[in-house]
Amino acid sequence: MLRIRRAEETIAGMSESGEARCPCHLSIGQEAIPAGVCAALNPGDTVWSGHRSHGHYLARGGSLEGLFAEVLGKTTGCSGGRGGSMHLIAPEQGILGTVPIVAGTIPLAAGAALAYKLRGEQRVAVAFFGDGALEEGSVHETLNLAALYKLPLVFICENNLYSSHLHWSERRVADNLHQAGAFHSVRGERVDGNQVEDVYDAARQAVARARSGDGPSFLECRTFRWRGHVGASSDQDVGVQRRGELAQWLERDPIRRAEERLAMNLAVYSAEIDQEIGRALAAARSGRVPDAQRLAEHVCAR
Amino acid sequence: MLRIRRAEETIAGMSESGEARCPCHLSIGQEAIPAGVCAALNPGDTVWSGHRSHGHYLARGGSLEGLFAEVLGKTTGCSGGRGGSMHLIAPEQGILGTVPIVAGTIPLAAGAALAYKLRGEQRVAVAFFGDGALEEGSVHETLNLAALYKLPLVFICENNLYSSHLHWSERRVADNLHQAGAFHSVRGERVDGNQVEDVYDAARQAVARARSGDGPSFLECRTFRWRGHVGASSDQDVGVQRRGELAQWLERDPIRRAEERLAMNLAVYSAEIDQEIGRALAAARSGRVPDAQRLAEHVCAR
Amino acid sequence: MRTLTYVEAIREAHGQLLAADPRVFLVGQGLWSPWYAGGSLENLDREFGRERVLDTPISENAVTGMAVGAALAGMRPIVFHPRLDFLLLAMDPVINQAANWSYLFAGQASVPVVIRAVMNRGGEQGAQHSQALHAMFMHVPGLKTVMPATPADAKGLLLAAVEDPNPVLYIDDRWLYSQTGPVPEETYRTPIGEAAIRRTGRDVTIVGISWMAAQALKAAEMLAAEDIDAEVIDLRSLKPWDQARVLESARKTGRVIIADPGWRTAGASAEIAATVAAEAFHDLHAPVERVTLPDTPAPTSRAEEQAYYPRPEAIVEAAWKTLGRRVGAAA
Amino acid sequence: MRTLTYVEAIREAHGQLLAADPRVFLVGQGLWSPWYAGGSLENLDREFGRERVLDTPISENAVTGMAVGAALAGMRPIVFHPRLDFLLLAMDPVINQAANWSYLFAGQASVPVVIRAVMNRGGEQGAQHSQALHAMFMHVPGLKTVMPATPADAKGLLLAAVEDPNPVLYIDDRWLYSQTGPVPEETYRTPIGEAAIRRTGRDVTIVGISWMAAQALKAAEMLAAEDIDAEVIDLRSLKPWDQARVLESARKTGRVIIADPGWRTAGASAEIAATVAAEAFHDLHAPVERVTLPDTPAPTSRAEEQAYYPRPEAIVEAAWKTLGRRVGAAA
Ligand SMILES: Cc1ncc(C[n+]2csc(CCOP(=O)(O)OP(=O)(O)O)c2C)c(N)n1
Ligand SMILES: Cc1ncc(C[n+]2csc(CCOP(=O)(O)OP(=O)(O)O)c2C)c(N)n1
Ligand SMILES: [Mg+2]
Ligand SMILES: [Mg+2]
Repeated sequence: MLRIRRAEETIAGMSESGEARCPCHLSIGQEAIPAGVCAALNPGDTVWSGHRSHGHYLARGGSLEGLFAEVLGKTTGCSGGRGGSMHLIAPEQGILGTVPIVAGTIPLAAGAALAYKLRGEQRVAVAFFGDGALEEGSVHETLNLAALYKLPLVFICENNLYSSHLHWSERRVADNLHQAGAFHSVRGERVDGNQVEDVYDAARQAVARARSGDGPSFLECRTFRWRGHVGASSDQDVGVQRRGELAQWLERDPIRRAEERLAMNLAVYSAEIDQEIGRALAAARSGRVPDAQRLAEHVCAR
Repeated sequence: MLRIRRAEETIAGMSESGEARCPCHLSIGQEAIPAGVCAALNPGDTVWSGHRSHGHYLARGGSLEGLFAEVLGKTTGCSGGRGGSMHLIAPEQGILGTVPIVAGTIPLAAGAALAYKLRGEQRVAVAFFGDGALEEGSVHETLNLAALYKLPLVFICENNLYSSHLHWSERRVADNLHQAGAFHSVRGERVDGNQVEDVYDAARQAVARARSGDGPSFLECRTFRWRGHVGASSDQDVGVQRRGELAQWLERDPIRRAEERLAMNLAVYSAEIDQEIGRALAAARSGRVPDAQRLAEHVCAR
Repeated sequence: MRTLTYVEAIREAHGQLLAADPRVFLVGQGLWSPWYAGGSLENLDREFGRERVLDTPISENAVTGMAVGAALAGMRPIVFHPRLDFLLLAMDPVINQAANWSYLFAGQASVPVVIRAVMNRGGEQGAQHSQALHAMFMHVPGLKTVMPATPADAKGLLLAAVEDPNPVLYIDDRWLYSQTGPVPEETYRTPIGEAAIRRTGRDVTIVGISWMAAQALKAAEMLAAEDIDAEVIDLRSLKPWDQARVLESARKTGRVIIADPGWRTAGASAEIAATVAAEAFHDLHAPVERVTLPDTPAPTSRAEEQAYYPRPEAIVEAAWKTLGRRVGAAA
Repeated sequence: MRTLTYVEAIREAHGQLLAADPRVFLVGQGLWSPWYAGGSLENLDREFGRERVLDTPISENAVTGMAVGAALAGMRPIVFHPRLDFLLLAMDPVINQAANWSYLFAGQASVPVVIRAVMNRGGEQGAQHSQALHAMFMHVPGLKTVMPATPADAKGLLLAAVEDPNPVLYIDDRWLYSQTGPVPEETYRTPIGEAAIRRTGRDVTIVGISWMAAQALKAAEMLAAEDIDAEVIDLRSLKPWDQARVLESARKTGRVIIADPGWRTAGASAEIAATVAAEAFHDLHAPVERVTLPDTPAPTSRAEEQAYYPRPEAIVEAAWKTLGRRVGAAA
């Protein structure tokens, strides 16, 4: 968590200074979810995500240098400098892709789960997405397919109460996202997304069910993003009026809460993490920028 | 109901003989739903439907000649001979359109409902669709929008247990379509779709709620189609094995049940209806077929 | 006349439409956001109320379908998509439904909906947030498509689109938002289907679409410095497009370049090039040139982005080619 | 060699793929129906099991996305759409996702999915059940599109498509299902991107796509009776398309007709015509002719349908035009 936090603070700085030019969506404040979920996964499992995916990438073992270099558009980036912050991949780590079309990777994750099932492998696919993604019809289609085919799939909804500038109450009637799969017989649960053990416990059970052939589960993890929708600034800074919840959510900092439970100061890792980040950033900075000649490459695979 | 039954039997004959060439989806056995729902509507209300829509068109007051002529591809058809059986319209009767893209008109019906709401009119829009339509994500999107904006919209799901050759259990886990709107806070109810008073009662309440500003409702009307998915033949005839439910559903003939309740023989109307059908069919047959010259007309309105 | 930016002109057109016609309403994503629509809808919700300026959930299909249905029920909706890419989730209501409706029912109903979608690219946003998909819609009968390149047309085409009884796709380009130009205060219509000659010339015709019409004008300046007299046509409407005006110019100059912000293969440039090549067959002195995106998705990194998006220089080179000069052999 | 019908060839290719490669599976609508897929998938579910031949709910978006995801996880899925019209509900997985994927991640992953969609029209089905949308997909980088016109290619292109590491849209036409022709029993690949010369000739080149390639052959017979010697090219692949072969023929005959089953404006015919007109500029004796659908949605009634779908006679007339003969003035 601390590593994600620091890495994203670094990206925030790069974004503010103009060093990073691609749109960056920070998950600062939401780190317990990627950390808790990915801790529950086995090596062969795969994760899929959307626009706000630095945390998933790092928690699942993506390299820091690969992330920084990608954000800087270097050929050494995890996506070869073709994706920027919103498109991350690390096949070896089981990060099969994050892309910004809202809900776009949810059916894809179901496809991976179907592949595992057809091949008789004990692997699980995880789809991370925001509360806004439930407004796309494709998610409901996927929930039905996942239940019908008993896919080894775990839906992780990071409900940070907002989709861009809109509060959930401006987008739906009830605050009941954990029931998203009920109509389709997908088991749902609500957890405190800022409590890493709770996330881990729920994820572990969901993953175990998926792995043992009991089909999909849906976890609503309640959380809050501290920064604005995109970039380093707060919502306030860009003119979005939220409802004053930020102060109260700062109190629920997942990192501080973990420290309290563990009765230790995670700051002891700070120096180490900061060094790692420093090295990764330096390496990323020294990466090569793509030259224009490669523009036509990789449109098709050979 | 009897009028719909006889009209569709007539169309079945036209289809079998090759006189009608367009694909015809018959709702024989399901007549209580259009009859019951449309009886609950006021003149200004509008209906929208899909591929299996003869019943909706007739119950809402569409002319028999217009239907037959449309099925025959005549310029006197209700759609000017441009739609055939799957595309019916009668704006004066409030039939704003039926088209075969599954679920295609559900968002459109919501749009009509939004128009009524914005204009402060006390009108209601009704979307008719099959059980298969709930597999399209757009329906779930529409359910949310309808609840959020409290649209004067009634969702009528004609659950005939099959989508083409597939039984519901091959397409989803639970037999719970009346709960389709629950996640989005749309009130849902299940009714016996072969009992016309039940359909009428439920529709009347749903329409009243919509009209009074209480928002949308969802009715699952359980029923069964007697013929095959398309055309006059039975499923058996075209090689689709159903589960032997037909015999049991023939027992639940909505027309015979209405007769029992009313303690009268609807056949007293038969002669009259058959005469009307005979006249309409003769008129439809004498209609003009379009000539090829009009091919380029009406691509755009002027 | 007043000078406005392109984005101010769009904003003004929306405001005037909402003020003048109770049937007009806006629906789509980002309408209540201070920044989402790039200022093009700023404060319209406060001015006209959130009922008529309706920010929605992320449900492109149903929201667009709702606009289509409202149009069929007598309204004049403008449904807003902050990116063309998102329209790919609403192809059913746009193409299967709206575009076919009038034809299907032999003109008994039509769909006066405006689908506004923004071309929003560059800035290292990458392949899913940069697509210029106008050619796909140009292909579809029953749908009109307009792509204003100036502030005056940004306003005039929106007003015309809302008045049109047919579905009209209105595509504005974020890169043009700060462009300035004279814009009448009153309401007026830029006729759909009519191109504008932005510069008359004798040597070569450049047909520009949207952002590329602006680049064409810059290219014409550069060519003028080399004594090449270019005629620049701003197409403005993609469907229907102004064949008469383009062909007249093609016959006059005998040399034609199409500058299109989209991909090359089976794009808008292909249709115009094919038509010019056939209809002005005996008048052309050189093959029609097409300046387009290469047939690749959008990259992110700056170097690749710079190579990806064609600049005025590419149009200048194409002009040289039509004139039989060697590329790079400047006067 | 054996003779098979086009539909038998498709069925056989599916069976051989399923038998040979455990990564292959079929998913989509109508796979367990005795009639839905027109016999092209008959009994495959019984032969290979309903796990690998998976009939689905009506969820075009998620089902197609699932196939894309399975491909990314190492499978070789064929996702089936009984009509091209339904693909409009799956544009996000096909275009935003599959087509962009390889590029987005600089080749670290690619999407070996086959999207099979049937051109299924006529029979008074009307505007929403008749659309020939191939040109939209031809426009998209990262996606290949093939359209077999013969039984042999129906098999060979499916086998090649499944083997290709990229997303391939495979479009078969119901009107061709009863067409017969020699089909090898063993497996083989029709190379994607390679056109076939179906008839050599000196006077005029007819480039036909799918069903229209078959019509082109009929037209060539009719022309032969008038001593006009037509060369007929069956394009087979729409993207990439075989420019070299088409241009060679165009340069030889100097007269070119494109016969395309789709709409005219911004269609496949536009791309081919524009390219031929530019690349064979000095060799053409007459403007390139395009024989296409008119720019209208599909009607239903028989008289209008007959006028809507172009017949060999339309190609013959186009040939006369390129030869400078008056239309109707038969020899
Ligand atoms: C299909 C699509 N529609 C709209 C958008 C624009 N968009 C990007 S992020 C976002 C909000 C997503 O909210 P949520 O899913 O809650 O995720 P969060 O940003 O809160 O993490 C929107 C509307 C998009 N990227 N894709
Ligand atoms: C978008 C779309 N996908 C698939 C189809 C093909 N199709 C036509 S009717 C039908 C079955 C619909 O079943 P249901 O909604 O239950 O209606 P029913 O036929 O039972 O009345 C299907 C799959 C279609 N018309 N549109
Ligand atoms: Mg959110
Ligand atoms: Mg049904």
